[in-house]
Amino acid sequence: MPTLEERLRSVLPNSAEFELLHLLSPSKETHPLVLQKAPVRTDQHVVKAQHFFALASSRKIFYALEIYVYITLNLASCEKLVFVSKADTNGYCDHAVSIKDVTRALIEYVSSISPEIYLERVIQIPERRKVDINAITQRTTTRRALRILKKRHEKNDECLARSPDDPYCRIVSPSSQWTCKISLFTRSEPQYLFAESSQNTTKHILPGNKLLKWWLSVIDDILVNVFTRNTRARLQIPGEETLITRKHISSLKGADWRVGDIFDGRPNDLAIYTIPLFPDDPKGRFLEQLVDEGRARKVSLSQFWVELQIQQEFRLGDTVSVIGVSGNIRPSLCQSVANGEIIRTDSRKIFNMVKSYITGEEYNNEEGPSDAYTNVTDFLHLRLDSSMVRIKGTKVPNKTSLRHQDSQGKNDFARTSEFQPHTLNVQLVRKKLKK
Amino acid sequence: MVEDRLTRSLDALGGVEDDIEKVEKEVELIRLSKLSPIYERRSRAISGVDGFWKVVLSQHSDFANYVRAADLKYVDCIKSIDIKWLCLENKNKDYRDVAISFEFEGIDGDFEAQVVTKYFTIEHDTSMFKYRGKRTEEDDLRDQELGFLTSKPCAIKWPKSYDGINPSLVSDKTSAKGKKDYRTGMKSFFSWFMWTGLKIGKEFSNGDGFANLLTDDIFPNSTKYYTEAQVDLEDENIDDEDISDGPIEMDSEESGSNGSSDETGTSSKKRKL
Amino acid sequence: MVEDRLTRSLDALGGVEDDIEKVEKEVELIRLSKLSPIYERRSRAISGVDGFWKVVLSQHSDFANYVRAADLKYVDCIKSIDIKWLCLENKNKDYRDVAISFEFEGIDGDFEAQVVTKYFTIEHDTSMFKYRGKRTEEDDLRDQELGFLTSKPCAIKWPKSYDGINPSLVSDKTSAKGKKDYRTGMKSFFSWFMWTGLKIGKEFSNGDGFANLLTDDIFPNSTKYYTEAQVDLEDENIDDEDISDGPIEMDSEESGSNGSSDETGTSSKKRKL
Repeated sequence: MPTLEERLRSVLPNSAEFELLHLLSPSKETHPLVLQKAPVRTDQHVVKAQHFFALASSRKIFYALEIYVYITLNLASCEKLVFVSKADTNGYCDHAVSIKDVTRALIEYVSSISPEIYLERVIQIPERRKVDINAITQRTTTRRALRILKKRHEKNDECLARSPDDPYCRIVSPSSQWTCKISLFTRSEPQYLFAESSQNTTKHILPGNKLLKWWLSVIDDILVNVFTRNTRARLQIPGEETLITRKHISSLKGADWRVGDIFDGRPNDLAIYTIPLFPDDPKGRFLEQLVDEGRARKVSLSQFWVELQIQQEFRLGDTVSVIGVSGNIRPSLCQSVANGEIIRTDSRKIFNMVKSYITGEEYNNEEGPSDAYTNVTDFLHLRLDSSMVRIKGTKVPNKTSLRHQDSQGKNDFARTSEFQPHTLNVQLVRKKLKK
Repeated sequence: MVEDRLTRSLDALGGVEDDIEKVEKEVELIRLSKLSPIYERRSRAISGVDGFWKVVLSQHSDFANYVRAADLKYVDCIKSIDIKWLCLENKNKDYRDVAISFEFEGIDGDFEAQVVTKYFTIEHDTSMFKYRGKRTEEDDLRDQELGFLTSKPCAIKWPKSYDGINPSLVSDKTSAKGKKDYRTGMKSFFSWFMWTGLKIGKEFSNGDGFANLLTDDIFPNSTKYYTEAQVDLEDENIDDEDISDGPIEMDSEESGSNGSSDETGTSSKKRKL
Repeated sequence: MVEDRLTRSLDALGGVEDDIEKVEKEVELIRLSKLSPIYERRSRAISGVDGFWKVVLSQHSDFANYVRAADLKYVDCIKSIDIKWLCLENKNKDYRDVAISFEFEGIDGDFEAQVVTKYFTIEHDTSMFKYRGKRTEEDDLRDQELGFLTSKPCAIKWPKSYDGINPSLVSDKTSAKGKKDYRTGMKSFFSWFMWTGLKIGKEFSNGDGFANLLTDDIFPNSTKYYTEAQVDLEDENIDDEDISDGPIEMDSEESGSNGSSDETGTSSKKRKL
């Protein structure tokens, strides 16, 4: 099984040096992805974690990818859903990197990780966990927390030592059989993870239809490379004629590409019980709107797709789409994770702190990517005793791309790589100077 | 001996927290007693500004989250809002205990003019809860220490147009329609007047949040909200959404070599986590 | 006549606002004078808790926004932080005038142990600005009325490891490297000590925001942040991402006959529109 480093090495240009940040958030139990009609059964667990990747070259961060993984465990089944949330480049890379190959390699890697990895240490939902009144939580008052700390100290516990009952629980996967889904939403935006990077003239932003094509090609490769043959692949373009949607998938390599979605609903089913809710996702926002308008119990799945297109946040005329894959990873490709290829933070707070050194920077000039790099490196070193992984590319460019590069120069990178898959990230909003 | 030092220090920190809380309460009392006559003066001034509360309430971005859109018709009838802090008359009361009064104008044939006062009291006894919803033991510990807001139900005459959803008029609560009407009524602003804080999940939801919004924000800052509502909305950042798609600021350094070498960037923004 | 009434009322509202501001200032003064001795007691208690400020500062999510990650090494050297409100000794001072002191432990061969105090003063005279950046006339009017924070540069001994970016040691500010080093140094926590507030875009940026963060949040709430940093277990909703991602709450009416008829949904939060 290729390690993460090997996977990337093979898609990065020969002898060029890169550094990779791979953060994994703690897992936490969450609500089912799709609203349940009946109360949730107690034997069902849904666990969520976030991967965050960033790639740097010449001490500048130039690429980032945010992926959520959801593990849904029922008594006899286990499903892993990979939600590709945001990917972005900022144009500050001196090498001709195929962002498409990098993105494909990273999603293949995440898709093939065994679900167990996410289940070892899970933060339970509050209503499910046993309340340990000697544990300090976010609901604990300052004074009570001081008393708890004192008690621990007097019992000779280390202040930070966990109480005997580790508040994190371990959820054991019921079987080695698991299904894998990939879901993403494509929409062109000037910037997703790199604020103000659209001001970098070497960053080229793909229009919606090209972006869709770009993603279809990425997902199609993944389908062929790591999934079994009977895996379903679906494309839905809200508001678009089936015939035109079909054109987009007609020449793909995957065996089972069709127009539709992977959410297993019939056209007349209520959308609210069929469409999953992802973070910061236009589909979810529209569902919430339906609830607010009191129409949640009226809008069917087919109507949902039609209305979604009319939503204000969908720019008129620009293609947006929902791509889904549902099937099995080839058993020989399922893997654990190698030592050192993941920085797993103990808390989501630290995860967010590291991530925000990248997503909170401004990328209208070179200082942004360079400060982001320096801050991440220093933080990893000072606080987490770790560092980014160094990767030396091994991919020898073929003639076509060489020629391409000759004619386009540096811009080749931008032209082939800039894309924006998903929705505006609210975390890009900076604090304005308060006076 | 090192251990003793830490124990003593943590104890001392706890004591300091107690004292800080005591001071904050004392000071709040002073503050409220000084502000109270000024607020009365303000009420008289407000009565000379037609539609003052209508402007304030319809422009406040949070207020709308607590009521149904249909309620806005009756929110517009609010002629005055007044808040009395009960600790000013009885030092034993918690400084968060308040009486909130609304004066409504009527709408002919639909809604009766009335003045309604709702009383709020901080309690610490968590055995008072009649329905606990998803409350945990930890919530209890927290509320026992910090206190939680409760209120007496208070009589308000509902608009006639609400007869179909007025919870006291929905007789059939078992049919689907009856349930739905009942629940719709429970979400109305008028149901807030019945809120007790002791029936989690079974009454107007987040009634304490609504009371706090009025007490801590809308009432003290009403003049500010009134004037803000008059500002030409075009050139203002109304809310976060607008900030995110506001004009992008360029670092002046980029625009040329004329920038001096000690330029450190004009960005006044810092990262947000 | 109606106009007269409105004019008079608006005038009165203006007067009320002035009086409220006066009261708030008075009360703040009382508050600070009562808290000041308690804070001194707290400082002594804190000195018995090893690594108190390191824990507080490294867990505070906003603090990191103001400094470079590399600075954390020296932030960890902070042994105590103390804030004095200058109005307590001189009633003529603005209640926002403060002196912020840091006590640093040293790092052998790199960083000298030292105690540094930086003074902050509210000014109203906008002609003091040496570089105005993008300040508008409107900013001036606002600052003239409300005042703006300024500070005297204060001497701090930089770590040796920072020699390359220490602005006072970067002699060549015209080369690309010199410029870059200078600008990097300007973003360091240590450059904040040089901040004046009068050279927009030419010094440590948002230095007033950093001072306010320390004065209004980190210092008064340090014990709370200390205990929060010891949380064993993170809950839901630690950040915005989770809120946008929360479960949709629908009325449970459909889910069945087992719900009692007066159920109004368990959602305690309102959705933001």
